[in-house]
Amino acid sequence: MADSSPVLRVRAVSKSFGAVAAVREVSFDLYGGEAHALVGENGAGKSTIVKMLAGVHRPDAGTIELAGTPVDLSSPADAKAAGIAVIYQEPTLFPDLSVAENIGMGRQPLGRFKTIDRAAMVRQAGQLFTRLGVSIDPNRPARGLSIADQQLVEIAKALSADARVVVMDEPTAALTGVEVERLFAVARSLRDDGAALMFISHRFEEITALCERVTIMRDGRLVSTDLLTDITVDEMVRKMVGRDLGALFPKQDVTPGATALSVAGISRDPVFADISFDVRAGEIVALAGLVGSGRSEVVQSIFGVDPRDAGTVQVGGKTLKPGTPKQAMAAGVALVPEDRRQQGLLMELSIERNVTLPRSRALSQLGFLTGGRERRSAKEWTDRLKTKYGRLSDEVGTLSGGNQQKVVLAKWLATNPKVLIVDEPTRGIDVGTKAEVHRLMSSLAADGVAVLMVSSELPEVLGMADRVLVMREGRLVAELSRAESTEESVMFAATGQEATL
Amino acid sequence: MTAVGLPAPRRSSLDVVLRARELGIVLALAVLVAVTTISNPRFLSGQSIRDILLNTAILAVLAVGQAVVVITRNIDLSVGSVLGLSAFTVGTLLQNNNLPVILALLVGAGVGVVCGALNGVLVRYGNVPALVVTLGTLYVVRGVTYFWAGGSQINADELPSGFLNFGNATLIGIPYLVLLAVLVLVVTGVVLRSYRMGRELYAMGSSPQAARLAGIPVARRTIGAFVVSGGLAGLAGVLFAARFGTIDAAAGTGYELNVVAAVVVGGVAVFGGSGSVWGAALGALLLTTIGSALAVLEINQFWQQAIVGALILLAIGADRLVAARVAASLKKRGSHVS
Amino acid sequence: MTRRKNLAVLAVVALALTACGGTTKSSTESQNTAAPATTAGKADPNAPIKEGLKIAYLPKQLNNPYTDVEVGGGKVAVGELKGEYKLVGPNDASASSQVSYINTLIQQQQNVIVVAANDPNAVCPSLNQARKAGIKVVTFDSDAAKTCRDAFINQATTQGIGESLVKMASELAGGSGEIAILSATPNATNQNSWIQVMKTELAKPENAKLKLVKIAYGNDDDQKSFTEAQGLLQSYPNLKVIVSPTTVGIAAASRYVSASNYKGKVAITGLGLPNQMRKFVKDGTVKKFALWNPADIGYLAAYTGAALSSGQITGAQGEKFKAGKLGDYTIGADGEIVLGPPTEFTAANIDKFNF
Amino acid sequence: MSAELTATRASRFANWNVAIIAITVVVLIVAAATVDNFGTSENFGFLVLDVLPIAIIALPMTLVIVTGEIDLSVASTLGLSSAVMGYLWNQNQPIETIIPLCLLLGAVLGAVNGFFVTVLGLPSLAVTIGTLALYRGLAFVVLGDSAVADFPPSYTAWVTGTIGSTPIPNVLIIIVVLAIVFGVILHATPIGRAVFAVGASEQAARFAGVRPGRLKFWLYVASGLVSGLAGVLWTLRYSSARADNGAGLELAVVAAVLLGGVSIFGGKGALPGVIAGVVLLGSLQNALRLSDVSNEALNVVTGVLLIASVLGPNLANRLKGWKQ
Repeated sequence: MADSSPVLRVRAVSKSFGAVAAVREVSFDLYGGEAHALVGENGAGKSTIVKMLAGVHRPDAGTIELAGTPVDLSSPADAKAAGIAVIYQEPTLFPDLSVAENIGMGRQPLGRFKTIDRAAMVRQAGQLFTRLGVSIDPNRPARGLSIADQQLVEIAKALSADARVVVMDEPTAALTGVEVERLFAVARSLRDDGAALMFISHRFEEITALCERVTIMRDGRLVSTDLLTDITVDEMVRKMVGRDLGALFPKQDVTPGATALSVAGISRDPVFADISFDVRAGEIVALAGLVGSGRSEVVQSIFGVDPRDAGTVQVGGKTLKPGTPKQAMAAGVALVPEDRRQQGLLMELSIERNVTLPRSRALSQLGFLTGGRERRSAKEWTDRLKTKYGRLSDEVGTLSGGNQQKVVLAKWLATNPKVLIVDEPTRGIDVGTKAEVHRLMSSLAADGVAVLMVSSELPEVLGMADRVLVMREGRLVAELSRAESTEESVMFAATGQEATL
Repeated sequence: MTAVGLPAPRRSSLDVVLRARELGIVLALAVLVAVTTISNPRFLSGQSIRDILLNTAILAVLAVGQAVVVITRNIDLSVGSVLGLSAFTVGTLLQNNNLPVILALLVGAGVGVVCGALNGVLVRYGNVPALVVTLGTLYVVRGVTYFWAGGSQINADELPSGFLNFGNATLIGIPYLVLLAVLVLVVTGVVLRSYRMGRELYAMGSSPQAARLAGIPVARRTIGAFVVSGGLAGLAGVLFAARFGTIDAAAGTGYELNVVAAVVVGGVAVFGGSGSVWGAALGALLLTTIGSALAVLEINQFWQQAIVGALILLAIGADRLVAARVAASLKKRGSHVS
Repeated sequence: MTRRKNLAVLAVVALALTACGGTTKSSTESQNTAAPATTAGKADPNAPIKEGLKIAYLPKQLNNPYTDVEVGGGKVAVGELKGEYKLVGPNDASASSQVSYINTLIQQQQNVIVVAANDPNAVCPSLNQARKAGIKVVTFDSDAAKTCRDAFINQATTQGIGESLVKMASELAGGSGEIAILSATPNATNQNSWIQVMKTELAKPENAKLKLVKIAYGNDDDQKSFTEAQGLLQSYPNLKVIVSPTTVGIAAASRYVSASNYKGKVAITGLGLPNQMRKFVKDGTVKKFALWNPADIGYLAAYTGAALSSGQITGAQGEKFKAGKLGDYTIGADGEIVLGPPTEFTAANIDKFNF
Repeated sequence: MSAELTATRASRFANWNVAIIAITVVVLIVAAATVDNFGTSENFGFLVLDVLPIAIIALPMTLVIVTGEIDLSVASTLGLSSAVMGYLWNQNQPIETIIPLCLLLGAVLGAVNGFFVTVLGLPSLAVTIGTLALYRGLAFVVLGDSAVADFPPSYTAWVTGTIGSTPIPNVLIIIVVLAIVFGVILHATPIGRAVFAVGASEQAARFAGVRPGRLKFWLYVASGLVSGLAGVLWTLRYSSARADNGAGLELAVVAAVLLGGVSIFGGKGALPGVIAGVVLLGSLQNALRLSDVSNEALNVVTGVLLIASVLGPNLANRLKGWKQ
């Protein structure tokens, strides 16, 4: 199956960002002709490992060896030259250039006078796509390609570079079942051609379907590397989490009250269509589904930051105009968005400004803000959420992920919402904070707040929700009660097929 | 999109879109020339065409350099000042000094290359936005020129006749200046289109982050783009000196806006990644022709600037519209994996 | 929404004001003309010229060869007068930068400011402020409004220049045909008054066959003048003469024509500097042109300023004073001092002049 | 690493703001001590009049740049306002009507910019380069190359005059009032909070209920309105309405704003720094001219200061990181 000597050895690498040690003395080997999974919770250090292999970050300590020789990957160009290709979760293509150029960039076939032989370049791209069994027009620009197609272009890029090591960072997160199958077929052929594959995913069924070996990380440290034949999924989960799951999800039982949020037939072409559901006061409703199934778009449309083509949204019996977050906020809706860095926070502004921004009008006196009331309010709410920071005037970007998320929560809880929408509330935050956030949601629900939660983490969905709504490809496909919802039932609804778990 | 197989190397849809953009300028140009010629047939006389081409030559050389920088998602506002410094340097050098034209060209371009390298280094290593850097060097370079020139002027009769002839003489009916501009255009156009280096410039402008991850030597390329822009501005300074013969410290003041206008009208997106030097040169030709046509049509010359402004707005508005259209159509045929 | 209302209110207020009537151009004109003459005091023709007078020159802009010759003459005169010479000026020919320089000169307590106004009115308030501070103001080259300077050095009478320009044009055109004017800026004081005289001259019966087809403006910018000359020849194929009453314009037009195939078909004339025009006179592009000696203007301005500052004259009509090598001068109406008749330059005499 | 970087960046802007004010004060003191006639009350008046247009246009420009946009058309708006003022005056309209109309015109021109940038979503740099040419061109169309003078002396005298017998110029009132208005809006109102939020991240601001498009639109209107006012004041100061009034002023305004520590990328900046930047540029120019240093030197100084204002903190930062 695999060669006896590893293609790439990672030897005791460490990497810190400021005071935070992201990766501590991690070692593992990648073998040619083998697919190697890297798993761990968010924040376990997987993406730091990927970035070190990609030449984006340089390890503080430890070495990376390629075919027995230590290499210094100090830039992406070095990694590329060393034969390491990285495929990111969000592909990094040049939207203005043609697909063929994207594949050939830096390695374009040359003709006379060292000019680029375009015909040959297009031909090569075409051959790669034929080999991958996909039909993408090499002449079209990369702009407008679906995420799945962009992934395929990235793989074609790796193929054309004859990469010895191909690292795939959660490539399937945004793909449909069929697309995943196609990707796997391609990955297997890559592996069978002798490349060493590193595959990062949260989905165990994919790991067991594709990989031979798995390395598990937790809190920046290596837990173990095992052959997949030697380890069960349960064992993997235990190693990843390293603790009892139950305590993480302190869900209190609540008798739901009146309908707080009522969504009727909202559509937005082509992202989602005909979505209807209610959330009652005191209820936690999870909106589950694969990434890209339209969950975030639905909640953003409810809140008004995204438009919608049809349908109505009512809060406490009042109909909200589409496209006006201000009105939604006035009606008591709060949205803790999916992407903390881009949507949730103003990273360059102070903690104080971030916490009080949605309420700046309410905090003003005769229309003026002198700072005192904002500071007091910011202090009150950050304290209430036990946020750790130096000064309120520090940039929010200086905080750790967990504390940043607390700032976002403080910002919205301060508006005293009746309907709290949280989109991936615990993404990228440490375990301790995770439990705090869950406790908070639970107690809010107990106080009569209607909570709508979008989450990709199945344990979170199952642990926290009173009801689970499942979306697939822009449509609501299932509604499961707490009793009905299991990993299998949710995944089945989300993927439209029997899970292989 | 069901056919799987080797697509024939045909014209890419990307190219078609770009060509359509340049075709738009050509059409506008044709209409303008036609209307003007009908009203005054002498507009198409040999002398008139020669004059328009001569006037375009300088602007086009600048626009080509600017396009290279804009394609990388930067901007170079210092070109007018660099032109002035180069023109004055060359003028001083040649003052009562019969040096060969080729030397003048090299010195002028050299002055520009130094300025361009300064811009590039500040942008790249100083981490200062190009707009700020080149706004600063616009002042500095102009100030240095004034310092040096101190209000003196170099007159045509002080320059060697060989040099002045270069500004007016022709080869088989085409002025040298125009030939030189075409040469610059073709070389830059070919490098941008058919050399790895050129494609990397587009890649950097299209997605700076992806360019870094793709291992493109971003620092070297950024500085290179500014060096090209500076060098061409320097070259344009020599052309300016040869064409007008009278040089003072104010030469080329305010050119930067015309150049940026030509580039934008020529379809180079201000946020990088698309457009071509052909378009930029056509933009320069269109702007110059408008100027001449207004004079011939006896339209108040005051309208010229307003028309240029309206044209810029029209061009970026149209580009936006076309981009949205193309994006929509691409999206529709994008989902084919089934 | 409230802002929209505010705008509406603003507009209504504006309209209401219109209805009530307000300060309009015609209502202020009567006040403006009645500006008081500030030349108080009496002239003492025998007062000695003071030494160490600070005389500052503020031309339209610095980098203009014609200006350089003018102020060069001034420098010589200030030396003879044992004064302190200073030259300041903007790089762009704008009135607003001139104002800043006038303010600076006031601060520096100059005795005399010799200025060529870029805009006759815009520099006025500052010049009057200078005069209030006891500084004498002499204008040259391009006059400021009469109420804000003490004397104006006129290079030649407007009438004389206009006539001589038409005379040269007529000779070169052979008495009939199309002519065009390439002027400086459309609001240049001198050029406009000369053009006015030219129009009157052209209206006379002996010039009936000369047709003025266009007045183009090169803004005293070399390149602009160059392209304007080019435009003229394109638009008027039968053009016989271009008259350019500005040194920048005539040089640019000559250079264009000498290198184009219009050479020999179109004649250029006007006002030019011998050094700049020598080449074109010798290669036959230009047969003749005219000019006074610009160095003398600066020279005369210095002596005028010194005489004013020393109390010899006040700028009133009829006062006499001596201006070094140029001899005696008498102040004309409105404080104008006329330098003398212009010189005509041809291939025969051009080598005798070096400026 | 990234955490510390941002930490120093936070203090860096505060530092620059203090630094620019300190530099300005030092320059003022040194100039008053060493340059003859710099410290006189008369010169103070000239100084204020000279910086007037830059000072007032820089105020709304600061807000525009803090939102991450730019307005290069301000000087052309000034020119068109001046030209229209001259045209209407020639048409024998009363000055009391002309002035409000010119302000209204400025607001409309700003709204046109705002429309292109916020409704059509076009890049503001390209849009305002376009309107820079368009408005200036229209100014020439309206007034040609001619100048209109003889505005009513009562108005022109007010603009160049001082308050009573004090040496304080009347126009300083306008500068101070506008500076207070824009300073309060930027630093002490919900609008100001939204301005910073939009500049830091338009998307995140939208998620917090801010409407970036509307906000920017009105900022462009304010920028146009103030530029229109600057056109009126310019015309009255020189008693000369011309189409080329204020040409090239946009670069000086942008230079002053950036010098004042406002980030061209948006989200950062403070009005006191900008005012210090304006004063610094103006007093340097004035002092150099009084010392008979040519205008050219000022060009070089402006350019170098501009680059240094961004480069300096960057380099200091890098050096600090390197030492660690």
